[in-house]
Amino acid sequence: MTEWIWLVIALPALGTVFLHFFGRRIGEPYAGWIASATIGSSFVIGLIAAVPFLRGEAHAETVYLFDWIPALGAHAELLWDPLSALMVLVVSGVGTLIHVYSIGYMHGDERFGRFFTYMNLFATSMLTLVLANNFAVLFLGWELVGLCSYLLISFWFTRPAAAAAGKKAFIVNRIGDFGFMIALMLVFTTFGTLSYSQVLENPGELLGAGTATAVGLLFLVGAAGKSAQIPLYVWLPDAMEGPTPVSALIHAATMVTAGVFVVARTAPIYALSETASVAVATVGAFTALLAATIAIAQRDIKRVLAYSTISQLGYMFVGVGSAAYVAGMFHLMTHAFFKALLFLGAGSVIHAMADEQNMNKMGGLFGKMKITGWTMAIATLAIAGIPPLAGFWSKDEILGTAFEKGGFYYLLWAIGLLTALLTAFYMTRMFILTFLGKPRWAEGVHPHESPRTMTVPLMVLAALSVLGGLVNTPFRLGLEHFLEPAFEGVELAHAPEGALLWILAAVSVLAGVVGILMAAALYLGPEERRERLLGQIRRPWFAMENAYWVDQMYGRTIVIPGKKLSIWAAFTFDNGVIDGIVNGVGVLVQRLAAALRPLQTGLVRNYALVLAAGVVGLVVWFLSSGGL
Amino acid sequence: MTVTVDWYLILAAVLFVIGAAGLLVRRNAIVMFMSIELMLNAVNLTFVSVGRELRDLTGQFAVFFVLVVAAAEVVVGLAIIVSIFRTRATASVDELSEMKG
Amino acid sequence: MDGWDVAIVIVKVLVVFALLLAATILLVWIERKVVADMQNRIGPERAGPWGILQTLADGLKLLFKEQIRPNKVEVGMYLLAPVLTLLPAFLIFMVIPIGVPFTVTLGGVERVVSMQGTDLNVGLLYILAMSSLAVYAVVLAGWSSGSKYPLLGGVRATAQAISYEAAMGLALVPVVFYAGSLSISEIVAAQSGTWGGIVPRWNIVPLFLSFVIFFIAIIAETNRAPFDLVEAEQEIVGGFHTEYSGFRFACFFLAEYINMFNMSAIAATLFLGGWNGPTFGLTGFVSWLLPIIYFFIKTFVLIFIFMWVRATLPRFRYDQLMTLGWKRLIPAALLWLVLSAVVVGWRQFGAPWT
Amino acid sequence: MTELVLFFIFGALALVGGLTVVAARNPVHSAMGLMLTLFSLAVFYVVQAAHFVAAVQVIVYAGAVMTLFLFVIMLIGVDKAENLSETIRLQRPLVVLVGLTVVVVGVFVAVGGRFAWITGVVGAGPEVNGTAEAIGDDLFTTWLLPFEATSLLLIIASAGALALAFFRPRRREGKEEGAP
Repeated sequence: MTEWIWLVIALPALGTVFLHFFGRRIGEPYAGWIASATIGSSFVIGLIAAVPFLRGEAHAETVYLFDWIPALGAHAELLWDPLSALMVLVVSGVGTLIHVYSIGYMHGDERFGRFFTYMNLFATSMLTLVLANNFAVLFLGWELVGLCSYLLISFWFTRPAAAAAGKKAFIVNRIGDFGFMIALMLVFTTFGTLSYSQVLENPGELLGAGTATAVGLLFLVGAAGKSAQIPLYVWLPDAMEGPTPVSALIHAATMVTAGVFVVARTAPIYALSETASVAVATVGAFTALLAATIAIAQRDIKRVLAYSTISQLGYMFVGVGSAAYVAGMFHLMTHAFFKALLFLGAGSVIHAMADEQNMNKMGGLFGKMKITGWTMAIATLAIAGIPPLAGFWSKDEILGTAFEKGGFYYLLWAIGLLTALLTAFYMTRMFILTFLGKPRWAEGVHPHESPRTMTVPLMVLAALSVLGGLVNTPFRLGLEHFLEPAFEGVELAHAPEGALLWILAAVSVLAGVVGILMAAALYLGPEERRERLLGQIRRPWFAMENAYWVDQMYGRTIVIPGKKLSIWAAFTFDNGVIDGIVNGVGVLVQRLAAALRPLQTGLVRNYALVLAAGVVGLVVWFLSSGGL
Repeated sequence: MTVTVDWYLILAAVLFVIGAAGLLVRRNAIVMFMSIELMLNAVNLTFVSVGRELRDLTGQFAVFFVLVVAAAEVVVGLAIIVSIFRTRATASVDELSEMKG
Repeated sequence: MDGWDVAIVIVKVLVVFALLLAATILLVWIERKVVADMQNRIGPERAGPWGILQTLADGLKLLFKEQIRPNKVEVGMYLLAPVLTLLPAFLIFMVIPIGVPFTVTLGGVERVVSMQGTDLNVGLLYILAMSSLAVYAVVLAGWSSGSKYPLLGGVRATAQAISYEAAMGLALVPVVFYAGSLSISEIVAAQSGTWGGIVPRWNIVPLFLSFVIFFIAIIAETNRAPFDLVEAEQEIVGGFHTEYSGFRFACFFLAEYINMFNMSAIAATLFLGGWNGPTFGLTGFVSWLLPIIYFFIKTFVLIFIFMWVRATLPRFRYDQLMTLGWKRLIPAALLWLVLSAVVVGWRQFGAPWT
Repeated sequence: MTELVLFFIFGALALVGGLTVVAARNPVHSAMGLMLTLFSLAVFYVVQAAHFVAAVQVIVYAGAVMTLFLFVIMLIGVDKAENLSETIRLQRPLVVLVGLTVVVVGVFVAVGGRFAWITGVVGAGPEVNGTAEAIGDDLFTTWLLPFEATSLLLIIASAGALALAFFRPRRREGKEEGAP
């Protein structure tokens, strides 16, 4: 089966091409079903191909397709190991559910077929990224997901906000890509190849500690761009302008995990540099805290989830930064389940509220939308880290590993714990504001449960959110054994064992419970109390509500000076210096041509004469130099 | 006195020079064309003569192909001349100098 | 090669010359008689028995007439054209075998004398080359006359010659396939014998279409009715020979009939088996004489068809002439060429699947 | 002996023909001069046992090429005598110079024995005989590819000539149709 693994990429690619040409013609809902079928088949193929790993029998295999850029050591070659298998299953599995959901969600959109073209293209790109066997193919997928992100965020491009958000995502991603590219160049100059097998086999031989740190930090820049970490996270909240399934698929479940995946993939390099690893973990921890504090004060349901995503990605960075790659990937997986569920649930709510996203205008929806309500409740508990739901296991493992490492990591552990509390708080707040309390609907809104195509994926994802954590419990480390072959030769950090494990677990559960109770006390209790409390912390609350004005600060310090520089370059430098040079060359050529023009008499006999004289001259020269 | 290959070569050279001179001196496109034919034939003569001297048929194949190419060239060339004449009412190449600098 | 060989060659040339002149005199008379008969007239009858000396009388008259030379003519070419028209006419007959060779002892050496001017290994190409030269005299005559009608006749002759020469050449290629040689004597030899003792092995049997195309093409090549646009009286007066008179006119007249005879002889040689025919087991002098008789019978049958066609069909219009040449004859000739190539190839190399 | 006589007769005719091409004021005379040269060369080919080439020379040049030339000369009516005076400055002297250089170089090469490159293989086999069979044998085996290539060239040339023949210059403003 492994040699057919290219089908995993090829099927969605085929779907893309097909829908590109015929998407509009076959229309709704068949375009959606075709798209779902292609990615669903990818999932099935991935699942069959992953069977040997589940049995613990097989080892990593490469599938050679064709020569691409031999000089870079970059062939069209796929790597099929547990890590890519996990990613393929997550991407295609969650992707399939979101595709199916989109059929209902995008109902009535006039560019229905086009939407699924992009969705399939995204799946193609992401699967290329995770299946790559060298950095060149990885980079190809990396750039393509950026492109898809742009296309899908600004899918409703007639809305200025959506168009701007798409551009922002693209540009911020480019900044990260820049670091990523420099990292690739550094890798290439060091190793002379971009192939995983040669770079990652034993990087210590060629890679000094300094270079390893540099490469690691540069990869971190790229990963931060894609995975929305400090300081490049600003695009993700804006990306909520796209259709909600896009937010679910790209900005929660799959694309943003590319950064985490890359760090995990290049684990042997990070193993060489403590500095780089600590940097990854630190960035992750602070991002987690920052995003969580912002999430607390948001009114827009999708923005809460967006900042929550950033925060959770921060957790994953803490995990992979602490050398707990399995824990990081584990959280990536569980997060994919419950965050996709949250977004889809939010989408369902938005759908029901006639595109209303402000939580202050919701409330009391539980009675109207039973399935959405229940599944959202499960997701909220899962992300809050309540056992035995999925989030508890993975988050706990990350926190445990950080604590075990000690030293500087104690600080990170503390931040993580605080974040866990905040997470529980804002998620509960969101749930209460949306589903409980009195209805605060705008007039003319009649909430209703969503159609079957939307609720079925919700239920499947809810089940996964409940059960997903059980693949890697301290009692049975299933995922760890599964992923082990992918991290051969890398020393993995582990969560503590014995009593400490239970204490830490209890502490984090406690943090979650406290968060939930605080939120419940504040938002289910009398309104005056809430008003009073918020009044006391008005200023910091205002700052959090406005995301600490980071966007404005970026605008002031980077965008506006950049614009000024561009204007100077365009109208002063370019017009004066560059055009001057060009025009000077042009004038020079003109003068020269004017001087030489009389040679061109237009008389063909003249030319013939010169030609003949030239030939005769050559013959004479050859003869006189003894050539003949 | 026997005729050696040199004689034919010198004759061919003279014919070639006559053709080249015609090409350079005459203005009538048709006559220029004929001068080119003359040059081609001069070369053909060298092919046959040297081929005979070297006991090699290849020279005659060269002549054969030159003949075919010359025929093709004449067909197209004369068609062009007729086209030019239809637009310009002249066959003098000196008057076709729009492309001069 | 000794003096006797040279003498034989000279005799051959003289014989050909005499033969063609005599044939012309006869042909003119025959044509007048035949056409007259077809038009329910009597034709010449005063000079000699059945008017047989009429041509001779006409020829003598032309010889003594004044040779007008208009002012505007290009003198050199004007004088050259009549001579030029006769040259290929005489030369072309040099490669036609009119009978079987005979042996004779001269100067103590036994020599085989073929009834053929010379047997070239590129004989057929020679025929094509010479027949293509015939048009020059017409063109030059028309051009050098310095007059409108002759010039039009000359231009028409050029276009007509180019158009029909292609069809003619293509129609001859299958003949080469069947004989496997360009030599005329070998082509004739390849046509000896019969199929099943009854049907003679003449090329006309398998190559009837080629023969028809060839025959039409030679009528056009010789500028005979219905392809005589070159000298169409109603349109361009006398065409290329409008400005010629006297003996110079006689040259053109002579050349036209020689060409007709030549072409008929060629058609008879290439398609009707040449001098081949039943010898009835006879030997000696008769077996030498019979082939010559067969040859002339075939030739005159074809000449009769020439005249028959002339008497029957009206003249073509110019565009009809071109259409017939380029859109009918050449494609048909190409088709037949490919088919006969397949047949010959099949016979020589076996079926393609073996 | 025969060859010597033929060489002088037809060599002289070829030169006369060539000079006629260049010097004649009338294109028809030029064409006739070219014919003369072509025939003389055909005779040389026969003398040098290149029978097939000789026959093809007459058929192609006399039968087709020159007929076309004459046709075009008459079609476009440039049979008036042409003014032969030179209009381009220095053209004639330079042509003479180039021509003389070639002649001088030719004499120099001939006198200096520089044709020596030929003598190495002279007489290394029987005389070649360019019969139709000999030419055909090699033409359809060794030279098959060039042969096919030239056939393609001929087809392209005929197509091109047809395209040019059917081309009509676009009518300009204020000009009568049919005006040259």
